[in-house]
Amino acid sequence: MPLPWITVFLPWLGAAILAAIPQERLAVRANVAISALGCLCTLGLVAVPGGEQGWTRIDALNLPLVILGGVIGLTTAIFSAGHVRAEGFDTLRLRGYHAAFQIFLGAQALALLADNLGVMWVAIEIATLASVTMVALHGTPAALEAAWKLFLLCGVGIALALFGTIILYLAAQPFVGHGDHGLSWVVLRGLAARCDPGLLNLAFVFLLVGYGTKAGLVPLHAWLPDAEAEGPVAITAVLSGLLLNAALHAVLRAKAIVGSNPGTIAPGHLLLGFGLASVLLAAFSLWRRRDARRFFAWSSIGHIGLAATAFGLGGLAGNLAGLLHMIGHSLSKSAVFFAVGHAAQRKGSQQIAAIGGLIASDPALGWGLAIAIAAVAGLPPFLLFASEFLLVMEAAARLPWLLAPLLVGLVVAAIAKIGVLQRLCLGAPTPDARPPGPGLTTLGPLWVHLGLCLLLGLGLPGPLRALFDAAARIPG
Amino acid sequence: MSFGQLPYDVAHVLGGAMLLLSCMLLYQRRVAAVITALALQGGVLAAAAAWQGYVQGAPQLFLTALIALLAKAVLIPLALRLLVRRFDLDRTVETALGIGASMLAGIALVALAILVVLPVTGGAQAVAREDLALALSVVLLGMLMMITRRNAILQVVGLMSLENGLILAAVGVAGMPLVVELSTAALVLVVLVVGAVFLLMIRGEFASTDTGLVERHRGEAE
Amino acid sequence: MLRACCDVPLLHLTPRAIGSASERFRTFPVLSALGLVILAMLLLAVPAAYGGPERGWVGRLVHAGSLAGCVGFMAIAVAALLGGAPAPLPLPFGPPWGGARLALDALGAWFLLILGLAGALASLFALGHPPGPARSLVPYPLFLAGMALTLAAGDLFTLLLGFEAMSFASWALVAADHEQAENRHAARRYLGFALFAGACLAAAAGLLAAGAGALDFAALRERPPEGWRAAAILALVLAGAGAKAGMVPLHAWLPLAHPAAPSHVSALMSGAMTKVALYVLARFLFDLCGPAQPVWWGVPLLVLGVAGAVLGGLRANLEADTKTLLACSTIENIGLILAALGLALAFRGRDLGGLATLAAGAALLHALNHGVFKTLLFLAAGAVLHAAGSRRIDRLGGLIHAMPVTAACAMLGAGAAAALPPLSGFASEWLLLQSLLAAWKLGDITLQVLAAAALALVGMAVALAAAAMLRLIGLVFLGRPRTPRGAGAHEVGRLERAALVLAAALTLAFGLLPGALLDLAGPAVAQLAGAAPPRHGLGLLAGEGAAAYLPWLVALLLAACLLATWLLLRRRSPQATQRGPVWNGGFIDPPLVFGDPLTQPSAGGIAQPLRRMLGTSLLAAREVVDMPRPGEPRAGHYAASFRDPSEPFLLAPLARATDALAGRAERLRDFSLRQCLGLGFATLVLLLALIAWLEGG
Amino acid sequence: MMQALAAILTQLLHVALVVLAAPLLVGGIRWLKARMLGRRGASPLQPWRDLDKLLRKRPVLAENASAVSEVAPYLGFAACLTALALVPSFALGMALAPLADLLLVAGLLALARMALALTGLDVGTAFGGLGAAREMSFASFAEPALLVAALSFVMLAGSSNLDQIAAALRDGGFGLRISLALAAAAMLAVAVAENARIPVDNPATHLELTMVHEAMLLESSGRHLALWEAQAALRLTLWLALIVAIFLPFGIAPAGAGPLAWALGLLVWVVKMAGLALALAVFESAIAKMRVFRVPEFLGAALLLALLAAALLFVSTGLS
Repeated sequence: MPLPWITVFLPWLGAAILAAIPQERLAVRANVAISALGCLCTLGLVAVPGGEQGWTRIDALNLPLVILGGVIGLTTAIFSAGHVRAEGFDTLRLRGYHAAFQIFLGAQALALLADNLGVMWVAIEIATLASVTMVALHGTPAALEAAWKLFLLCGVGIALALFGTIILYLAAQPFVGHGDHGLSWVVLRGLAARCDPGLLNLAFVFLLVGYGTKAGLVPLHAWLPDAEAEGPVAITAVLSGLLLNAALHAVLRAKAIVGSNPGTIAPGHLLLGFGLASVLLAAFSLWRRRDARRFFAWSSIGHIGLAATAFGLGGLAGNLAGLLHMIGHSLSKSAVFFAVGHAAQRKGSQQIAAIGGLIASDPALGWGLAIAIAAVAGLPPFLLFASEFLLVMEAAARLPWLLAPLLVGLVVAAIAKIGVLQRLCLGAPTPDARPPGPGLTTLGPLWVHLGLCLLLGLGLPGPLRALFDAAARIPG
Repeated sequence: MSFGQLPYDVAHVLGGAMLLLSCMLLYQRRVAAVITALALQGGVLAAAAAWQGYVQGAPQLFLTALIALLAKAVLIPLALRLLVRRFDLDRTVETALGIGASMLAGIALVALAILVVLPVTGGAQAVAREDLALALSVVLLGMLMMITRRNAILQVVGLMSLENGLILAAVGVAGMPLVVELSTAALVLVVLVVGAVFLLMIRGEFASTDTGLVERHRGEAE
Repeated sequence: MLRACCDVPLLHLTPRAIGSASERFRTFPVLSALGLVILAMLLLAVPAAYGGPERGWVGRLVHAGSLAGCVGFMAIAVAALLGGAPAPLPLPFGPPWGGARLALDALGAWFLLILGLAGALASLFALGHPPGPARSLVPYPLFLAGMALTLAAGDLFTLLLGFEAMSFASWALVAADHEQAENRHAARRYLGFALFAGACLAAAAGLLAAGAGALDFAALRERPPEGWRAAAILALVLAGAGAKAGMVPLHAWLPLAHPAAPSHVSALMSGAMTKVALYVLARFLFDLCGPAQPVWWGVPLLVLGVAGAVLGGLRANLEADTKTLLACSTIENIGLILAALGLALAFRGRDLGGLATLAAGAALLHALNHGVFKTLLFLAAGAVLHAAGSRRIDRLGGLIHAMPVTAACAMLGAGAAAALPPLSGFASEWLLLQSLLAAWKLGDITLQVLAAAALALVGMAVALAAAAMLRLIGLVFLGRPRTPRGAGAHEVGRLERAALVLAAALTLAFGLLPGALLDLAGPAVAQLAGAAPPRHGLGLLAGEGAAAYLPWLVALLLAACLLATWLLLRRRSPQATQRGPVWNGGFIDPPLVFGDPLTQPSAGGIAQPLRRMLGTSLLAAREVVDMPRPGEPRAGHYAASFRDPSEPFLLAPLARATDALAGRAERLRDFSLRQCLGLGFATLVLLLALIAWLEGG
Repeated sequence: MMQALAAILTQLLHVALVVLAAPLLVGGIRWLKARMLGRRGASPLQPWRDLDKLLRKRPVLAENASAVSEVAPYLGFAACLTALALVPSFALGMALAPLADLLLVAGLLALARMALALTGLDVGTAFGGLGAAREMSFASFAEPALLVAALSFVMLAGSSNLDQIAAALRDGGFGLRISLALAAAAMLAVAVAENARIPVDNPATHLELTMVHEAMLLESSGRHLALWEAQAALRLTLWLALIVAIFLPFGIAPAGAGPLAWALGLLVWVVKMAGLALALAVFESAIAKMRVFRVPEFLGAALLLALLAAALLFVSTGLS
């Protein structure tokens, strides 16, 4: 079996095992072990020669995202190991939780690796179902509502995406003949120039609205804040860090196909519009948040919007900025969610007002959170600073009018984030509701993510540079 | 296949029937009648899939047809009826947009679907184009139904109708790979939604099936 | 743009960059040394994070290391000023798409010198202080390193990296004492402005780079922007660098943030960080935008600068907190420097090279002088805070008896801030006034009238600064103690005194030899003015055939007069002085041990004339006097307040707009699930209609 | 060589002259005012006598007075003397002429003002603080007026050096320029304010609520008070000499002229100063002191006059 397949099936196998383990200690360890194996697999993909393996294909665009998924999967599993007990699950739910987590990891890897658009669609559906399960796990009215919202909105979304996929095939059908490779991304991209531009336009609209819903682009974002705020604390990190990436990646693949036909209306501009709307709406919505996890969920919308704007601009630099932004967002935002989740468990509430003075009570956590929020706000020397800088450069060069809304969005959002940073981290500490859990399972992932952000932002290793450079050429 | 030939005519008639049924879904005032129309639409879809399987010589489409027939024409409508009877739901349709207005909107959507597909000429066969317009109309009408009905069951009906449109499009495209897998996966989605509604109603999370009323769990203290 | 960077196979670029970097290490020790010093500063933050017991050595290590680093900065800066600019040095790390590089030309070196001076003084002072908590020790060297990196940047990315790192690190310092709500408020506003500044500068950088297709300064200089692009860059840089420098109307953070930080950090923020922002402004507008910009470019700088000078000077007269007062004085001085820069820009646009060198020299010299004397004053305020336990003027007084050295040094610094000859402030303000007096040569009557008005307002600002400094010195060091705590003050420790004396000595020395300093700054002046400046030697020249200022001669004359008077009087009036009780207008002091503070002039009282004369119209100042009727036993009450115009006219509308927009955005959140679905549906239909329309049309 | 000697000689003569003349000028004005009010008045030599008496008295300082009270009188006096040494009186080309910059003179006066205000605040009495605050506030309005007034003649002379200005205006044949007249009026107003004369302040009053200058000196006595009084006299002389040198430069001996020209210059200077003193006395006798918070309006009017003068010059230079 080729390694990409193992990358997908290993977590699913793990899910089956985890679903059968009733003991909490064992399940938690098994979860970490399986995630670690999965992470190793993704790292191993570097050594696999690029190209097609059955219905999977590794190229420069999905490789970094898959590795990112492996790494964040592992760190989230570690974080989860220290925090799942406080969720108060019974055995059934615990088994469901771990199984859904691994299913989700496998599905998002598949969504990234799939060469066949149909497979990709199925993978995203599985990831959606897994995330619905995880969000609903607590069974509280708020959790159920969040899950229901996620389910229905994303269900409709991916149904539309399927329609887009069908139209895409319809456009290519006269040229491909029969066979499974008719939905292959590479084949479609090669054929796109000959396809009917009208059908491609139609397909792109459906794919954009469909996968855009999953990516949380405004105005299709309504499910995101609640879903990210109501599930178990650990899964928010993967929801925000990985699910959105997988969906945006799908949009990019569609854009690459449609964009390679010169007769289509520029798909980049549509993406740009969605991105800009997300950036602006998120920036202003941040100001009224009282719930810490919802706050950062909204910030995720803003970040995905920025990445979409960058990809919408397109070109090498634009795509590079978008890719870096996705990666930076995943790393730093999940770091924030680790710290916020830990603090929320400890304080017994995820209201911003209930969490305060973390620096005074726990300097390592408080400073880690402060720096992570600063990184999310785009302060140096982290990766998001570099990607936002590159985005602004590119916007100024290509569409100078874009600078005005972009700057408003960036500054307004950043100021709101600083306000929350100070309320969470500074001042006198608020009382703890329960004794703090094991700090290392929070601090380890938190600081590792920050370190990675720093490393990628300023000291990107040479091979990775080449990889990103190649990746930036793919979406066109 | 070209215009005027039997395969085209039959496919066209079946597609048209589906669109008609979609309009009926919008038009009906009683929940039971809506469910019946949905079952009918499922049946027509199964017929369309089977016809395409025959025309294209693709045996896997018969499988699709069978699944559609079983699930959409029989099982799910039955389940919905059970739900309505079990919870003694209000039998009349609660709308957010009047029936007349939603019919008008429906017509506008069909016009839009035709308008969008119209410029698609180069290379694509006329059949596929017509089919696409019909399927697109069904999809849009299904979505319209989802947003203009307050009743959760009717929203599920809308989603199913939407999904019927998808499958119609999928089976209409000659040589579409993975068509069975995809249609099954889409079906799984719908079934799960139905199941979720079922579960939620049993748990009493929906005080009423009006989804407008369950929106108050914001998780953010006011 | 950047396509050029991306097109290079990046994989191969990095090792080569490292290789060439190590080559350059041997050939250009100046930049390599600078890079190493910055690196060492960054590394200092690691031991500073040690939070265990017995932390005294950590503080000493950090501050001693910072001191050494700042001395290194000075040495490097002087070497670069004397030895010419070294070739840019590629760094072994950088952003994901290319390399970063260090460069140090005369302009950067001059500001590095300022940074080194202020940093060394502040570090020396802090060395004598008990170390603060780790949260102020860690960011301190990072703050210094960020500023140095900004000054030593060779491309726009590195510049912004350093700039924002500097903001972030100093935010941590402002928030160091975050248990107090007002400090958190100050920190939040501070970082908000810093983020705004960074965003504006990034946009300006983008517009600059868009024309040139590259980020390094050398390439940018070759393709200066034109037309609307240039105007947009001017506006963005003014907003960005101005917000960080404390330019009116973006100064609202400064009087809050500077006092909130520990005193040696306040000194650094006022003395060095605002200068770094001015450096960025000069770098963009003078250097990278090229010499071909029109005359009117100077006007916004001049207008905003002068407005800031008057506003800052006036506010300094009304504030009741020593460090806030000094922060407002910083606004005033930044305004003066900006006005000088604006004049230089206008002169350069009119091809008046000689006058441009005059104005640019005024700006650079004043930046240096302010960097030193404001550091001195903030350190003195810190010493007072440490010794007498308060920053509020109304809780201090009479400290000259307990803290003679601090008082003497503060008086020298205040004298320089008040532009008294022969101290340093006078020399640079003399240059500024000379260039304003010559501004009529710009020709255009509008500009001439503007310059005449600017002249008047600068004169007013200088006099206001003198009044503010008098108020500071007179109320803090003179008079009688106003509280028991203030009466129990003591002189600060040896190292702190050393820092103060050193700063005072520098203030005096810079005042006496401004010509030599200006000659040292010659290459930087030439870079700004686009013309070679004359050599000044021992004095200052206002140009061919114009006036000259010879401070050492003035000092000599003054000393001679003093000596002569003293000798004469010693013979004519030999009697020793006698001490007697104070005559206080017939008022007898209540029998309190320390006198009653109410019989002394208060901070609000001294401010009263200016508050009434200028404050009511410019700052909406108000006085409320509650006078009991005769026979009524209750105490009278007097309250005065004012409001900075940037609050009601800039910040409040912005806050309202944000809030209104947030409210609008919030309405979307009230959508039910069905409405959310409808939103998605509407989007889909809209897009379909859009493509139908586009394809049909 | 001869020239250098002559320059040094004129400089020394100038210093001696102004030091001697300053108290006389104050006394003279007092005498003139008394005469105009129908009193006999003290002799013009009275200030000299006062100074002599004060020097012989033992100075008393407050218990909590600091070194400032002892040093500031010397500093203020020295600063004023230095400034006065720079303003040409009867001859141009004095040894210190290259130093005689108008801005420096203003700076030295500010130094003296600061010394005085610090003395006012040194012991922490209410009146000292009041006087100091008012003095510094007035300066905030006087300085802009002075600078803008200076702009006019700096434009004409091309330099802010007093020696060069006097030379340029004396030789330049600028005639009776309206802008110069306006600038002169502005300078006079500034001079009145800077010297604490009526209508800005009353040098003779000791009514606490209205006084500015005297309020700061309440704690001074003996030689300290003598120094302050002498400083005030020097300052008045300086301002009158400044106005004479700039606006009435005729008759002044040019650089390098011989003793005969000096004598003539001296004569003319004495006449001009006497005339100005007379004008000041008349002015002070004719009007009343104004309220403290009207002073900004008074100086603001001066500033406007000066701006008008400058604007007229802009127009005329623009036309030519």
